Amino acid sequence: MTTTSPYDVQPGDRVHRRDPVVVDRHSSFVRVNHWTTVITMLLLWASGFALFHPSLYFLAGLFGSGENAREWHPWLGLVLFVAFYGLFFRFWRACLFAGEDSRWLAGLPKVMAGGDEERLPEVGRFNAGQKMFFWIMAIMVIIMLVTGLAMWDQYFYDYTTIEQKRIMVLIHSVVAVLVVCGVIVHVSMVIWERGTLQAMTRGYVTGGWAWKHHRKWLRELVTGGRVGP
Amino acid sequence: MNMELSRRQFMKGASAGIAGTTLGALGFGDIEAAYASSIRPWKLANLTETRNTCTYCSVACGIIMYSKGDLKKGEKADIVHIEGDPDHPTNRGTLCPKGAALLDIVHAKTRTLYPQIRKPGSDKFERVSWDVALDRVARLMKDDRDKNFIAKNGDGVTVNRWLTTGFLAASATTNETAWATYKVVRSTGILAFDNQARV
Amino acid sequence: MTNSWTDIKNTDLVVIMGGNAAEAHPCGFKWVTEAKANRGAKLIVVDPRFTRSAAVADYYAPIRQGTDIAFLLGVMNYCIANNKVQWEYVKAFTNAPYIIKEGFGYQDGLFTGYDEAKRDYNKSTWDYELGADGYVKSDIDHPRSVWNLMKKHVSVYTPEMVERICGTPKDKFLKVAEMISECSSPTKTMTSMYALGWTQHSKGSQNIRCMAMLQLILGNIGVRGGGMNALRGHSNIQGLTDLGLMSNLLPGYLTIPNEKEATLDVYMSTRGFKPLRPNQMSYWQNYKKFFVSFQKAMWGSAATPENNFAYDYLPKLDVPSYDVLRVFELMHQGKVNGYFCQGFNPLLSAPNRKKLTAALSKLKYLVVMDPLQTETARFWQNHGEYNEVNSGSIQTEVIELPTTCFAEDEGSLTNSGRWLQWHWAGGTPPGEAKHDSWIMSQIHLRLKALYQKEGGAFSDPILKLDWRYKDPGSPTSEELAKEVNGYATEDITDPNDATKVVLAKGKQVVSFAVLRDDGKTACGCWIYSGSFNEAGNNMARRSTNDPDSTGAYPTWAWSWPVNRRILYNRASADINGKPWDDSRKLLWWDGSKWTGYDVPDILPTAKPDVVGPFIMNPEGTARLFTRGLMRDGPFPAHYEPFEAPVVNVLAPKIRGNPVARVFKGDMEQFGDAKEFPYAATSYRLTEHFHFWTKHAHNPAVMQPEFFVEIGEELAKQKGITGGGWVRVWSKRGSVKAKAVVTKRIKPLQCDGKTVHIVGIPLHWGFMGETKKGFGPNSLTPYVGDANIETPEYKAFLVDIESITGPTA
Amino acid sequence: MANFEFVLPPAPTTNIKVAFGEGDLVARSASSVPPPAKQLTPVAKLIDVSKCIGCKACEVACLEWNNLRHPIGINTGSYNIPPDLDPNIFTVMRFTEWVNPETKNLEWLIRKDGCMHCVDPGCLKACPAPGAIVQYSNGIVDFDHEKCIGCGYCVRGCPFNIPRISRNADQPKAYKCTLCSDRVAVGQGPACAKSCPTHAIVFGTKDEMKKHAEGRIKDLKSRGFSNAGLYDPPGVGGTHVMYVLAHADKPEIYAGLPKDPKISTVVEIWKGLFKYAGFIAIGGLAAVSVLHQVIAGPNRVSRADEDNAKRLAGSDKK
Repeated sequence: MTTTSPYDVQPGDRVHRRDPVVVDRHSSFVRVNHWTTVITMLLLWASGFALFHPSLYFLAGLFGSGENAREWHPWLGLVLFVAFYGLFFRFWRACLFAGEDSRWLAGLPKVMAGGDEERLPEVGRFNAGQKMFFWIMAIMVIIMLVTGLAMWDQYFYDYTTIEQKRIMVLIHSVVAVLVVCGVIVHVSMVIWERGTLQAMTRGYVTGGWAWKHHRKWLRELVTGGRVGP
Repeated sequence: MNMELSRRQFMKGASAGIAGTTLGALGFGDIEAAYASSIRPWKLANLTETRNTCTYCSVACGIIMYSKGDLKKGEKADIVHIEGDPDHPTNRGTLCPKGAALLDIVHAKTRTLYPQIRKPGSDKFERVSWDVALDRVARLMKDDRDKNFIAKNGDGVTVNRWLTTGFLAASATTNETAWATYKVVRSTGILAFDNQARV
Repeated sequence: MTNSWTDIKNTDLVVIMGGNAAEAHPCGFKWVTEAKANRGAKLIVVDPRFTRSAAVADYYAPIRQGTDIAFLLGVMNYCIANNKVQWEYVKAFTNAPYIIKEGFGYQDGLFTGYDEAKRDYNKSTWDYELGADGYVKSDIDHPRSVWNLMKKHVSVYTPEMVERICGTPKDKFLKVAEMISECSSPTKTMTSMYALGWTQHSKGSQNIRCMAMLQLILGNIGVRGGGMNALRGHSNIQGLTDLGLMSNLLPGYLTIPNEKEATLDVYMSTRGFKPLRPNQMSYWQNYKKFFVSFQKAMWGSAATPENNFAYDYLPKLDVPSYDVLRVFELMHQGKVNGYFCQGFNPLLSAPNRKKLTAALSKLKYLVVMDPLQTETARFWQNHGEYNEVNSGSIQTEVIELPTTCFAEDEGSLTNSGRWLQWHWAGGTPPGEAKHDSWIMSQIHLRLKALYQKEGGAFSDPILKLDWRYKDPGSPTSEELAKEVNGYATEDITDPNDATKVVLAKGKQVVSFAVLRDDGKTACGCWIYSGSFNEAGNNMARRSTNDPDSTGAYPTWAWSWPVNRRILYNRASADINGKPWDDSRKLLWWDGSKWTGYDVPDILPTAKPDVVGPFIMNPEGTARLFTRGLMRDGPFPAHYEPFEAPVVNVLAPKIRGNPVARVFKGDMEQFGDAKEFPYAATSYRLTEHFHFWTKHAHNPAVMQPEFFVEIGEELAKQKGITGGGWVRVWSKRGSVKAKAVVTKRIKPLQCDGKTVHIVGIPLHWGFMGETKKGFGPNSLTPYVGDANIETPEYKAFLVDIESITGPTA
Repeated sequence: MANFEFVLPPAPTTNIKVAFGEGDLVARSASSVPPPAKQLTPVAKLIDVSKCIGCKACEVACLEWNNLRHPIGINTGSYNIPPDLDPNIFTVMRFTEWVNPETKNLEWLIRKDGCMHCVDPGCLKACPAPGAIVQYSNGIVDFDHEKCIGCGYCVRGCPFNIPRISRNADQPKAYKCTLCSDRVAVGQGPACAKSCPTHAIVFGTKDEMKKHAEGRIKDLKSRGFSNAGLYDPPGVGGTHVMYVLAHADKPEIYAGLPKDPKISTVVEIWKGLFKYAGFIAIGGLAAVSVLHQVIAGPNRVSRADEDNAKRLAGSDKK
């Protein structure tokens, strides 16, 4: 129906006039993509953290042996990179910062502490927190990739000096921890905001969820005519 | 001379005391402990030792060859390791890079294995039996000797020489082989006889 | 070696010149490091290159290759001028005081009697003046005494002249000369360690003589930690030489008759060696005993007094020798039909490869016995640029016979220090490889059978060759060793009591002292007599006992002669028999006999002030002046190599050694400095042994590829970079190699000219595990030493250029 | 033979007694070991660079003893062949042509490079695989290839740049000199020390070696090398492979021998501080999240929100 859509509306986004209202948020492709990323990341954590600290070496057992963990880890890293950047190229426009984001962020602490979300400005498909998570992850994945390649001795040993290798491995582990921290926040927000998880499991949210958390996006869908039965 | 004897002599020699003190000082008692898993099992266990001399230069370092199988017992013996002989007064167990790699020449890929003949004009060797090869050598020698042997020179002096065949002798064979070679070569009247001393 | 490897630990100064002991003989070199570590000994290295020996030296001086004589005569001049002479030694033990014939002289680089057409000398004036008693006149102050002639001869070699000829900076030369001269003290000694860096010159023998003379005036021969120590190349080249496997030799340095010596009497008439001084032993007076015993070992009962002990069975020489250079020359002329190479790879080790290939191609048959697949056995095989031949046009029949190697063979080897050491077989031969002695026996038996069946040219020496082994087809090493030691062919009785048998028939002789000239003893090699006597196989002895740690190890293996560890050891004590240096005693006179750590070189009861130490010389003394024994002069004189970057400043008209043999056609193949401006030399590397270890994996890993070494200055001039490719060529051939550019080779200033040096190691060919490559013999000239024909490998001329790498 | 203190005994073939093993471990990577019941005498290999003739006998002896097959390379313009350590060669000679600025003399410095067997081994510190790197109470630092996972952390941990990973193998593993632990275990010295023609490499107790070094240093000083000294760097707690250097004041001229080696600060942070920091960060954040859920309670969508959505979507007009 429409010729142009706002920057953050995805092709599959659609409002269904049911009771309650249902809004299609993530296509099945996106969900597969996301969960691929999640699974590879968990495997990366298992194999990576096995080598991070002796107390976690048992995690290598998941792969059969430490050697397998060491061998799979870089390949999994490549899978994660591809998967994550699948998401990235789908959502990067939607994650460009918008005018209301700074005000939203300013009001966030009170909401986190149990305040009324109505005091925050209306946000589009993603709020500023999600956007920050998105961009930070995008950068950290690149860092992990580059430092990871420098640690992948089978293929890339000759491209760095020992001193560079040392710095690379330190960065890789520091960033890995940051990634974990980011994901913890990500997951805890999903759990805290009830009704969010189903966006990634079933692909849709309720209209009320969209109203409450991404009202601007909901309005865009409606005004954009992305409404169906 | 067998190994046992030479080992006993070594133990009597002055070096035994020194080797003993070094060992003692390393703190290796006589306890028999299990190997640690990082440590490779002793690779010379139950091999046969044979004393030999390095084949290269004339320092003539003593070596010990370790083989699977004992030649003296009539077994097939495959040498698997070679190391310096610590009893030897000159080299004291040391070896140069060539000597340390003696095993690689014993098992060189380019060892000669069978008699071969290359026919005139051919571009390849053909494998033959020892009998064929040796009969051929004897025949070639005799034909050439009979044709070109000089019994007397121009002045009628008996010179009994054969100049149309020559022999270059080895530099690493034993004195005993050299003596056998000397007898055979000189008995034919060959004068063009030389060895590696010059080069 | 006059001394042994283990004796080097007793020295105060090691001079490595004409060799590179650290690289070529690392385990022998350990005794240098021991002397340094435990005695505070110093090491001097004089070499065109800063070698791995130089890397651990106390002092290094560069020298242009082929100028060692000038350097050493310069040192002698320094010692004489500064009175650094061991006078007591020189006066008592050398021929310094003897008077030389009137008429002997030296001028313009030539000694008296030169015949340019023959390239030879009439040496009649090169001799002692004899008195009416038949003995040499002796007076050291006489103007024609050896000493005064020598003093004059060396006086031209001033430090300035040495610098001009050798390119050694004067201060460095003087430092070396000073360090050496200190060893004239009776309590300081120096050892000379040399090898093919001295022999492989057209005046190689004189290089060595020169140092021997220096050692004599310093009093360093016959003492512990002293001596002239030739570091022989191969494991048994000493043994093969001792056993006379050379054109002109019989075992034990007896000589093959020449054709002028038609009878045994004539042959013996020039080998009587009457003493030239009173009371001297002149040991060669026993020559006939050794000779007859040898003939008996060869032909057994067929050698009888009636047939002059089969004297006619021996071939007679018409030329001085059929050395390898002459034989390849004759082969090249098409005058040789058959050739045997037993463990020898002449295609890579004789000079002028192009000529060698042409020569081998003219053979009717070539037999190669070797444990390795040699290049010589495949000279007819095309290997691209590494052996560019047309197989179809080569009509040589080649028979390759696989032999065992050391690990599969039993017997003795003679090391550089004259130790005969027995070794045992420990491995099964691969494939159908056989022992060399088996192969030689088989050839003999088959040849003998053909002669028995068909008759033919003078077959007696073959048919009657004594071959009474238990299995004639395969004599054992023990049987052969016993024959070499010698045995009684008949019962030998006490000369005073004919009924008393002192040595029963078939028993081993105890030593050469009991050999006889009547045919009752047989002995393959007299100097080895004693190695395997009734006491058993002395070569297999393994006692590490070394009384007072002298380094002699008298009961380890067996040393020739008669287990003597240091030759001329009587010279370790003064004229009264008192050791020069109490801390380094070797032998001493106890009032009635000689006693000490070694077997005396003279009769144990020979009085010290009567009998001289050098018993093989009729004078009983060592020779600073060699009489007519060397073809190129009784004293060494500086001659340039045949291919030299500068002219001989002392005698500009003389090219090379004036009496070195040059075959027709080879002179034209010498290059000159205009066309080939760089002075090349060839050498071994420590990672390899000649052309053998390129067949062994790990040595091939350590030095995989042929290279040449040049200095940074030449590299810059020629645009050559390290690791890049170069072409090096001489008048005789061209090679391609990787370049190693190094600070260890520096240009030298010789007679006002900058001389760049190109180093060419020798280990590559087209067989084995290393990368295919070339050897210096593609470049080297076809000329040998004037006395013993060792090819001039160490000094020749080349040009060099940078090239792009081979396309392959 | 009195002057030959360090001749190594013949290698036995029977009655082999093993002198140390698992019970003598003092450190084990990514794990801990009980203190050993006894302390073995510390051993050491002393490399006297001033006696070394660069013959590479030690390299070959090492290859032969360890059954290594190194490929045949090329000449790249120097004697440094093979050019570097790799999984198929545990020791290499490093040749340096150095002009002494004081004497103007050329010195050809030849250093045998290989594992130093540090008292404080960076490789072991870095290794994540339990037991893949072990240290015995005699000082030997050894790799256990059964346990090695080929991660290359040891490469990063080593202050001397020694371990190498077999990159083209089916199962990459880290390799380095074992100080011939198998030989030392039966009372032998390392193959390199046994072979060394000039006894530039000697092996014995660390005390003996230090004493021997003193004699060597005295000799070198008497020959004008006033800065001769022993290289036993304290930064890594000392080493069980030591050098005698003629110019001990500038070890870096010997093909970059580190002047004051110690485990890199980066590695120390990575393997020390950060291990804790990482756990604290992750654990702390997780705790905060849980706490937040508990305190703030779930953020639920209300009925009103649904109604608003309905209104907006227009489904209420249906």
